[in-house]
Amino acid sequence: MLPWLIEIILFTVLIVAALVALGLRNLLAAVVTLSIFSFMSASIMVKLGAIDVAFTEAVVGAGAVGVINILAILLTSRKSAD
Amino acid sequence: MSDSNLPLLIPFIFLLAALFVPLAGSIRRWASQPLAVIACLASLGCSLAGLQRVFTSGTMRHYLAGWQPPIGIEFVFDPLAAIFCVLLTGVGALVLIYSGPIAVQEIMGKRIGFYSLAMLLLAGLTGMVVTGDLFNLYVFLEISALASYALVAIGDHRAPLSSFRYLTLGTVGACFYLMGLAFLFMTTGTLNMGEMARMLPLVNQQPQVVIGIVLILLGAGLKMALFPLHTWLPDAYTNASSPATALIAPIGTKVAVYMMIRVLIITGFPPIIAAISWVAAIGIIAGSILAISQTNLKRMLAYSSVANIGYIVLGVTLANPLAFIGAVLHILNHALMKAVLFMAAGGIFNKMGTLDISQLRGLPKKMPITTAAFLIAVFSMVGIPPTGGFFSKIYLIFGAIEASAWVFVAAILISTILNFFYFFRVIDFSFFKPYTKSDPAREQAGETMKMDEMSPSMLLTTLILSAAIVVVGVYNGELVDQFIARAVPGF
Amino acid sequence: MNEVTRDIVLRRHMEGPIVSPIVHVCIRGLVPFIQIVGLYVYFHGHYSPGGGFQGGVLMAASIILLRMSLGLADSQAVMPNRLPIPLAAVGALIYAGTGLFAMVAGGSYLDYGFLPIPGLEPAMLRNLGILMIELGVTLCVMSTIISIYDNLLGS
Amino acid sequence: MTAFEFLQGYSAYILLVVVFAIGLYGMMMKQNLIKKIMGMSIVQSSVILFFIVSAYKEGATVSVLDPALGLENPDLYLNPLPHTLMLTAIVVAVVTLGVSFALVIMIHKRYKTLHEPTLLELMK
Amino acid sequence: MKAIRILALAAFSAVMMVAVVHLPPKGDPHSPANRVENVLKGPVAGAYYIQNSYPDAKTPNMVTVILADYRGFDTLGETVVVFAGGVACLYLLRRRTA
Repeated sequence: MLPWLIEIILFTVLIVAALVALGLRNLLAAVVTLSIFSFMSASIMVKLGAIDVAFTEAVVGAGAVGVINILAILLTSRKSAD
Repeated sequence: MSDSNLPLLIPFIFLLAALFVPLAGSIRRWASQPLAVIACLASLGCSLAGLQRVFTSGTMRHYLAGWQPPIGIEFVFDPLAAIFCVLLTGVGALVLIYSGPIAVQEIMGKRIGFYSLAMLLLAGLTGMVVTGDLFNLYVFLEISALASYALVAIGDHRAPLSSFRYLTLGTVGACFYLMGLAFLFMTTGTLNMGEMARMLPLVNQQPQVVIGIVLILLGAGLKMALFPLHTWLPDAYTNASSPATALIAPIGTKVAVYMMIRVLIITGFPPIIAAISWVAAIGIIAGSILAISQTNLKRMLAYSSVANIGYIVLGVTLANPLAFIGAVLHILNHALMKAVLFMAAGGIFNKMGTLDISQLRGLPKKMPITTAAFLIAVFSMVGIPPTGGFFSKIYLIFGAIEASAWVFVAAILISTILNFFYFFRVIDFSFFKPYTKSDPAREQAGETMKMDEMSPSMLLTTLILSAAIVVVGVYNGELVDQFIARAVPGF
Repeated sequence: MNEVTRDIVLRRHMEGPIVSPIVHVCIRGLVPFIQIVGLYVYFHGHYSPGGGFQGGVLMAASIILLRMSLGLADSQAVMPNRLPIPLAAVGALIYAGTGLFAMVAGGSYLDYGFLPIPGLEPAMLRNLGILMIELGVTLCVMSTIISIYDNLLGS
Repeated sequence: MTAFEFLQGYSAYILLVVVFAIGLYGMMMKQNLIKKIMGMSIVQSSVILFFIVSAYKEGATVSVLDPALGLENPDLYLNPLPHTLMLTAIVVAVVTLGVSFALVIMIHKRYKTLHEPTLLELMK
Repeated sequence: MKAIRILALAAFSAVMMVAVVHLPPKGDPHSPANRVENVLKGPVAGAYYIQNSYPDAKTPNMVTVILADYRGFDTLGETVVVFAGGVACLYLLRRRTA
């Protein structure tokens, strides 16, 4: 029961993060929310025992992709119309 | 090294060349094109040797890392794969030879990039053809897709946005494919195509299998630009540079069709494909009608590609031997025709400076040989004997008649007429529209117009391909009996 | 952050170092540790989660940190701008070459059991082969991520 | 099967389908190109998680050899195959993201906007 | 137009959910992908990897062995994808056109 509840909570945060990331008009905030999404998916992977994949997802999703994402936003524009 | 290494070598040569081309290009910039052409010819040699061996002694298998199929990855080189490999490497080699002079003019600074990406594209496509593992297919799909996004983006100023739309739709297609693969994998527990083909009949008709297959077909449909999912294709082909279009247009979408054929063979042609043949028939008509309303030559050819993918998918999904032969023959023909048409379009753009159809007057006078090659391909497109297009359409029509699908026969015939219309506009503007008296300056220009042909290597490759169209038409009986008929799966 | 500030930030980023000494000291302290973790992740991939890709990304992260603090011009000494793509090609070549080596020695492609190193049983050869190709993956991933960063920044 | 068992077995899959749909929604409805890329990466993540969920076994441990457990009973370890496949898929996703940002930067350099309807207007 | 898209999306998710609830439930050690022997009495890849990866390669981490040995060609493809991404970014964004 408890492990299942933890999993459901993680999934809920995942979905909320995805919705917020798509809804925010400030792209920098959206990118940070997307990092939360990535971190939550890494947590779910840890919960399901996929340590290798979780490691990669954490390194990549919060590290490399975050940096590239923020760089792209700095080089283009920070505001989104929707 | 034993003979069973041949299927491995075909994509592997391209992989190695893709690594060496940037290295060689950074030392001597001119070296990139010869290296790419040599790699392509070597791979063509391997494909031909493999073709010969497949048709004398049967299917070849290569177990990578020595592990038997359910454990490791296997490469399967069967008749269908052999035909596709020869087609891909042959057309690829000719287009790469063709691209030499035109690449210098259109994409001077990015030539090395063009050739390394072309190598990666061909590696991905040939890998997709030879692999016997569904996940390995996804990896190769992504190699070829990334290379073609970048190739499209090296073009005029609108190219990046076209490429972006191609990228998003292509990635969604790949995700659909992976999702469908997840369903099939969880139901059967294997990724090997042969083993899955043996296991699926035991679990057929379950909803998750059917929806998994639909998802995979949806992904393949996005990649091959089947009619309602074609929105990325016209922009991408129009805005890319001429050599990139000439490389991607003939072979890029065909391999997605091959992927669809493979999946359908694995799943034993499920009943759901009847719906797809209706979609394809609508696509034939809609693509042809959309092509009529275009003013840009490349854009018109792109829409005609959408229509022709409709023919091929219709032939595959009718699920009888005649229609299947028609589909494979049409893949062959369409690759040759589109190569010639886009190569000629590249030459025309190079020399006339425009691709607007109404500006093409004086073309036969200026570029007679190119126009002749273009006309052969147009005849084949419309379906005039003895060119190849006539025979593949005949096979498709016979296949439709055998399936008693009269609507599809009508669709093919109507689209032939539409084909005639949209190509007639090009011929009309270039041949028959006189220089009006009201515009003396243009008339003057028309009379003094000198013959100004493409450079010899471009001309030669275009002519070889257009000769191949006629050869395919004349020897279609031998071709079908010797090769294609033996690649037909059991229905 | 308006347009002007963004331009200033980016120009500094590309041409000169960031002035803050705190950033400098922190990053100088961090980079060697990140690189050691990266190497550990690569070498220890046999026994724990990790391997070529993760190690490569960590190595790339350390160099990207240097790029951020020192600026593109001053961090050329660590990883010159033109190096990444040839290095990535070399990494992929190490991978492909190991496989080819095994094929020439008589096995299938990538069959490390046939690597011509005397005195080792096939299982240990496989162990070694895995280490070899992970090295190729590490090199390729590291240099590609640095290259993507450089190109995005320098465009 | 009781309702609770059903929920325990299938809630993860159902929620992942929801994530997949959210990603597709972002790609179809949002007009900013960077938002579209975010939707794309959400779709990719959902597919990756789908495979990972399928590899889970009740009462099994991480797929690294534990000498105390031995190797005889495969039920004691998680299925390592989907994990491996998804490592490859993550790498592919990252590289696609990098290329798409390169394209976005090219587009912004030329047209100074990332709003898709405006871009289509400008391209005419 | 917007309504049609949302409807299509909703229909798509509904169909997917129908498919999803027919899959083997999460955590089932006897689902086709997790069990030892498949319906054709052959080996299933996952269980084979668990049992044989250490004897075959003397490496305790099974994921590494599959990644680099059993399915090594996938990883070669992955490396080439990474390389392709680097080449694509380089030639798309390079400022100097020479």
